[in-house]
Amino acid sequence: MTNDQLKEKISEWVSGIEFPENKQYLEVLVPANSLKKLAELLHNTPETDFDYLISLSGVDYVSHLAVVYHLESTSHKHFLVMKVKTEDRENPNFDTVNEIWRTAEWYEREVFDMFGIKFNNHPDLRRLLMDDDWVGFPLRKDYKDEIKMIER
Amino acid sequence: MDFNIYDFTSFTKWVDNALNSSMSPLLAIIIELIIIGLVFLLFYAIVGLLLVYAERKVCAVIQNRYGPNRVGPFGIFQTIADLIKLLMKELINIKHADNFLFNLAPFIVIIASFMAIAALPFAKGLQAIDFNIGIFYLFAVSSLGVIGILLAGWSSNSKYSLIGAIRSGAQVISYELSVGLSLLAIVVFAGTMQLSGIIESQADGWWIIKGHFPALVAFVIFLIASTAETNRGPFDLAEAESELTAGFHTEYSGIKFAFFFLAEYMNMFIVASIAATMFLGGWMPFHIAGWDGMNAIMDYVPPIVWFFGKTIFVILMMMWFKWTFPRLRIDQLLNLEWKYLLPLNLMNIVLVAFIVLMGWYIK
Amino acid sequence: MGLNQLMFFFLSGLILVFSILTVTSRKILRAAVYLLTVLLATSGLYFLLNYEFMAAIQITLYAGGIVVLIIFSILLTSHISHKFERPALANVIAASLTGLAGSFISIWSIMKFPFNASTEPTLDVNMKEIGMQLMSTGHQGYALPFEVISILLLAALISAVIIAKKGN
Amino acid sequence: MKEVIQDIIIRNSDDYIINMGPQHPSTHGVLRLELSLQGEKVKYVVPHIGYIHRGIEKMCERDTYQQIIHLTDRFDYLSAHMNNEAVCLNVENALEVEVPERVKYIRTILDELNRLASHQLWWCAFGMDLGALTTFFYGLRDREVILDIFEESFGSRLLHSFNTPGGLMHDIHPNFQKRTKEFIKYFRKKLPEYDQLLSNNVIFQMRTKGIGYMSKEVAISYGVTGPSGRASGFSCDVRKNHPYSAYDKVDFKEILDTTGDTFTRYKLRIAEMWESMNIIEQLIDNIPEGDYTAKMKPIIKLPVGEYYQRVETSRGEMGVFIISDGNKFPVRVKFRTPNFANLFVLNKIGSGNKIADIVAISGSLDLVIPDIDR
Amino acid sequence: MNIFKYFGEIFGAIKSLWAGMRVTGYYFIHPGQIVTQKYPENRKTLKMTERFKGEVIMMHDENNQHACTGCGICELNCPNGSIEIITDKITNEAGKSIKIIDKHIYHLSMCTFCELCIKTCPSDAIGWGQEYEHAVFDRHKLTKVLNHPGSSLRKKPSKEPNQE
Amino acid sequence: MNSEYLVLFFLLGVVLVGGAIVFSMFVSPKSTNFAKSEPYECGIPVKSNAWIQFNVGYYLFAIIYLVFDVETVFIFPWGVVMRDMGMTAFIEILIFFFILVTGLLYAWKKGALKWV
Amino acid sequence: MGIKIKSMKNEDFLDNSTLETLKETGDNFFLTTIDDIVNWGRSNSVWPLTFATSCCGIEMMAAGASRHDFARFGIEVYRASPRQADVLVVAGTIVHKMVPILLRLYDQMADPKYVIAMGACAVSGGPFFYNSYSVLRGVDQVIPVDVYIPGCPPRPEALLYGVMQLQRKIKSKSITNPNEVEEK
Amino acid sequence: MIQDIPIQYFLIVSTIMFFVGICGFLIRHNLITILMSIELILNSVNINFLVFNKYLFPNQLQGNFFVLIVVAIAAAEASIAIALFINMYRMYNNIDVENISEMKY
Ligand code: SF4
Ligand code: SF4
Ligand code: SF4
Repeated sequence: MTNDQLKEKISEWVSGIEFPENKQYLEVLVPANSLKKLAELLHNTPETDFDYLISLSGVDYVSHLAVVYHLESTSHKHFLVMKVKTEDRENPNFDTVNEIWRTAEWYEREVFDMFGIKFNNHPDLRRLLMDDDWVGFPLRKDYKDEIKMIER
Repeated sequence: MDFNIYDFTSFTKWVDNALNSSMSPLLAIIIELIIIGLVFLLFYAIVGLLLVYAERKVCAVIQNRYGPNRVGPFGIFQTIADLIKLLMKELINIKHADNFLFNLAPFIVIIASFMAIAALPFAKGLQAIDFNIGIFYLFAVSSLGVIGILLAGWSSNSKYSLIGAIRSGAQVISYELSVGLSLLAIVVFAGTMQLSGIIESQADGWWIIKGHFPALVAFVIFLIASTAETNRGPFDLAEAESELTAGFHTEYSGIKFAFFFLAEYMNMFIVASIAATMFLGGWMPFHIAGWDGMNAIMDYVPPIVWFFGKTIFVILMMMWFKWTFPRLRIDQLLNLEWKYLLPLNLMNIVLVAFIVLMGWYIK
Repeated sequence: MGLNQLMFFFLSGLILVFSILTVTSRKILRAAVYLLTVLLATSGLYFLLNYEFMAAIQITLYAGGIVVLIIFSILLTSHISHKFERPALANVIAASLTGLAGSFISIWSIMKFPFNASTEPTLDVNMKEIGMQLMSTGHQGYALPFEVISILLLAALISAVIIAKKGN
Repeated sequence: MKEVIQDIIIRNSDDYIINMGPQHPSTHGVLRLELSLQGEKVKYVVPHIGYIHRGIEKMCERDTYQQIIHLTDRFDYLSAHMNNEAVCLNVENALEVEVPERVKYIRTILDELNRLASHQLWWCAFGMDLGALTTFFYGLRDREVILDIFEESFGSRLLHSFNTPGGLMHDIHPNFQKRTKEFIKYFRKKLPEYDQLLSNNVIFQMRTKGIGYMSKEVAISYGVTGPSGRASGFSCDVRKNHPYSAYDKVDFKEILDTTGDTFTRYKLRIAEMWESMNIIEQLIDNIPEGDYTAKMKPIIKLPVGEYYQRVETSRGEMGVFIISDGNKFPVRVKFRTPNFANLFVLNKIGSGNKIADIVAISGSLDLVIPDIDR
Repeated sequence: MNIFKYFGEIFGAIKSLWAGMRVTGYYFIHPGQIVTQKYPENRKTLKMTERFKGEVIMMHDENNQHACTGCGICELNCPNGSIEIITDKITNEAGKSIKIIDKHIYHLSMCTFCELCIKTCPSDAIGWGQEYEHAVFDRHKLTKVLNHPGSSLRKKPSKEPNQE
Repeated sequence: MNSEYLVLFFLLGVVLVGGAIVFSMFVSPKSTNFAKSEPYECGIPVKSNAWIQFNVGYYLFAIIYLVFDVETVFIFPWGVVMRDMGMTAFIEILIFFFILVTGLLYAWKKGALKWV
Repeated sequence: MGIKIKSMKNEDFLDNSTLETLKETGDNFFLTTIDDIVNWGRSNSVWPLTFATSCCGIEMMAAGASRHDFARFGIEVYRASPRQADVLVVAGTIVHKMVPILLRLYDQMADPKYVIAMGACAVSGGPFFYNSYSVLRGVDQVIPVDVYIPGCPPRPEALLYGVMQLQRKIKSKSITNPNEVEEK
Repeated sequence: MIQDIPIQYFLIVSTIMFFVGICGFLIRHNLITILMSIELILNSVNINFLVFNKYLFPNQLQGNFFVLIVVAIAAAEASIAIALFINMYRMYNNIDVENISEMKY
């Protein structure tokens, strides 16, 4: 499917979708509450068939926190970037997609570890890379640690 | 062949007489024992050190490198440096471990190998004890070493060592059978269990030649099984580096660890010399019945050279195995023994018995 | 004192001390190791008696077989920190009284009994002789026991396999 | 509706747990595997990572684009060149810079050489995991030849930081072509030896065949890429699917297999080595003349936007996700590293096997731990 | 089990094992294949390639002069702060007060050999040294001052224009 | 006359190991710290104390081994006299082996030789 | 007075001054014959622990491989268990999560033990000195280090050179006065 | 017969060993220890067999063969016993005599 068809299809499925400008590829901004639904549809519908989650990254845009999903379909070879964001820095949370793409389990743990974004219904949400007793979320822009981090 | 210039019997007799004539019999025998003890102690240490050095060099050459070459000429003092270092290294005692057994384990391992050395025939007359059940005795004491390994693994209170010990227990006892049965093939051929008798029976040809096919099969099985029994080569599951870090001796440090290390090499020496004795004629020179000229020439090579030459040959084979093959998994290891070696061995023995019955071996 | 006596006292000393330790030790693996020492010393006695084949069998089967099996099962069933309870005092007293009385009576009767050592010529026990008698079918032949033992072992093997498999 | 693959680990407090790693010869670094044992059998594997998490992504936020390059060397240090290239390509695409043809050719050759070196190292480490100690020395012996070529051109053996946005640091050394060809000739002779020594060995085959089976669905769902994924039939070769550099100019096969066990993963890497040599041979004589770098400003500022670039490293698909706000420092750099996903599948394909199999399986996934932790 | 398959398996196994043993055996009897270089013995002849990155050095000519102007660009470009430039103010013959380099401090212990400093140096004052034997007992010995004591700025940089 | 040699070799082992360990105890440096006396487990503090969940395979092989060991012991005297006795011995061993192999086959069939 | 290392002159080594001060402060300027023998043994048989965390570990492996052949120095036997190892070659980055494990491994090694910090990361944090929140800046902050080998990664020859430096350091010690067991 | 050593010496040793075995049988609750006591008892019997053979009938081998048979039986007994013990352990997680009453077979 071409990007335009995809666009059509996606806006058919869920409301409140935005398509931000992007030079390289199609990008969708999903409202947090329909993330799970869209993900399931994208994965299960034969025409879209996004079965391969390439990467799942957390981003701190200072104004808001976001999670970016890079998706590809191994059969149709099309590519999609899905994004959710939240303004809530204290207690951000999204739905997990780890039942849809298994690889997401660790990616989500990593995002939780680095940004403090929680994922509902995640089977094993612990810190992944840092020690369990680590304080703070290192990849956030406002993370400071005078002792362990020498800044330049 | 009544006359042999390299017969050590007269020499030992002479020592015996000299001692007996000058003192009381009890004292004489004690002094004799002390002399023998010192000789063997020295022998044991030297063989152990040399073997460790040899293995390093052999594996180095196989792997396209030099191996130790900076300590002394060609690095021959390398193992001595290791020895000094290990002697001067701290002995760690583990909390919650059974210290008595922890310290006992190296004793058992070393004692088992010493007991075996007692019966090895190095040359004519150069044998501490010539049992009339010689080979059976060797078979018996070789089964003792595993107890040391089991104790070491259990008493270190570490998971790795326990798994290593249990593995090696299952492995060693299984392969024990194949070792015994493959030796039995030669016993059937020779009709005796006395080591000197077996060697004498090879005066006109080694059993591996005289016994042709079944002896060859027995030899191969013996090589495989004895490699496994000494926890070496592709069968080093008990100390599998990549799985159990150091296996049953994970917690041992310093000289205690060195003894496990040493025992491995001494056991290798022992099984190699058993193989040399049983299949390759021991100290008996290479003889072909009828070719008197060549036989006479062969006689001029001292038997001790023959013995060590053959032993070294077998040792090289074992090193070659070790540095070529990947390690087996525990279930495959036991499969190999119970489903392949043991049935083959039993068949082989029946074959040997049949051949002996029909007299189809080279006489 | 001759060398023979020296050896005998050394070996029997080992046997006595370690057999007592075997039953009194509260750590099970140590008990097994003490038992091993007893068995090895016994085989030393056999060597002293010049029954070399028996001695080697003692080492192979008892030390290398049964004790290994025992140690093996200990490895699988007990933890290193495990220690036996001290047995009840009454139990100990009763047992040791039995033992003492029994051994006293037996030793007394042994000392009493006039053993007259045989004057017959000693048979040179070599393997040939043992093998001949074991395999021969005639008078003083043990061929039948030889075969029967194989059946006994077959039975042992089958039952052990059945028992072990049943646990699964 | 597709089938949903689930393998949630249920931990039990009285499991017999044994730790493999962080210091363990077969975890190739500081991976820690928590194995729950039943006898020799492994009930489940819990990988613990982060023992070499160095915070590279955070560091990138304070570095210029040129400076990021030298950090990318250091996660998958065995495919340093591909990692560099990923960032460079991303920056070049964002700036819409056209790099000279010569650079593309050289990059492709270097990619493949690096892949060869990496696979050689994997081969010897894998052999060592299975107890064949000599493989370690043969593999490294042949690898040294490649490293010599590298050192002549880049001045360093392992981490070369040779790429820079817009091209290369230097031109290749005049000897480069000659020596590469010599190497190919040499290695074509040595590679069959690998087969004789290890691949055809019965013990090796017994140890690896039928162990650690991974189906295509599992591979896709877990995002297992690279040779490990391709062994399960997951056609994930970025070189083929989204050609970059000079890969569209060469003729090569994407090696695929569907068996998906440990032995297939092994065989596939050996086949990839042959294929890499083919690619190099096609390119090495045709390197066009030209500049070794495009004209770049000394301070690079990416236009505002989000950029994603994928390359194929020797372990799988590597992605670089850069978010720029127009400054000389990026806002966020995320590296999608292949090993991260490849390790996660270990429990799925490893549980139910024996300890020795876990070693074999994790060896066949060819893990580089800093690549996971970044 | 099929008895032929059983023996066939055994035979195949032995053949494959023998193939492996041939390889190792070949090397065992061909010690000429040894590739080891004897490092400390061949120190005299062991030359690194000309691009070898051993350490950053500052090139000095025979008059003990170098080309570093103390501009600090290398310090700026070094990703991990391995370079510190300490400048000094002097008055030159013309009476103008100019900035010259006092100490070009280089932390070998931190350098990652990324070559950015050398690439970006406008006056090509620094380059790669071939030294690779750096091991010391004291970490502070690894901090070096690159400009030799008493050295001065080369007057006229009379060399080809910069590559960059 | 052989037992003293055996005891001698036994003592040699004791002397070698004991001597070396005692010597080493005197000359080697000593230091203690908390972690040193803990068991080693790849650098992770040992936690679980559960006992190993062992496998039937481990001891089943030991048991079968014991049975076969006895048989081996019995065959050795046979091996010595095989040459001299000829046919009788051959037939006896065939019977013996037949029974033995039956046992092995039984264990094989029952899956006792399979590692679970 | 120099310490002899085969095939290399004393003057060719760096940092002789530290070695001299070390000897003087240890008030064992005169080494006895026994010291000589023991040090000969110890210095020629330093068995490393297989401990490699990242890139430098690969160069350590390369140093052990055929081309450079660690084994010539008697460093052949890589021990996987810290009980039997003599030298801990810290090859690679140490992050804060790893520190307790490193400490534990170091503690579990039997005396005498030595530490080589290989690579910029182990010496000072190297490429991750600034801006990284999780990297330990030099292992000498937690365990005593005997020899520092800079480089990123150091060439295998550099590692061999470092090993020779370590041998020199071992040879300058006396058993009657072993250098104090550093507490950390 | 052995020079210098009367037959009684051997018999005393074996007697003491026998009764030590009996004591162990009585005071221990652990089945494996009991098995070990039995081995002690059998062993003392074996000594007697051989000693009698050596001292009283030196030209025959009956004692030897009896020992052979005893050893074989001991091995068979030990293997089955241990199979039982381990099975018990798998069921009840310990191997004390008290549990025997609960055994089903
Ligand atoms: S090479 Fe790189 S790290 Fe080293 S001083 Fe230069 S810029 Fe800094
Ligand atoms: S070395 Fe070059 S860049 Fe650095 S201060 Fe000197 S002139 Fe400037
Ligand atoms: S010093 Fe360099 S090569 Fe070594 S571990 Fe650190 S980053 Fe890697």
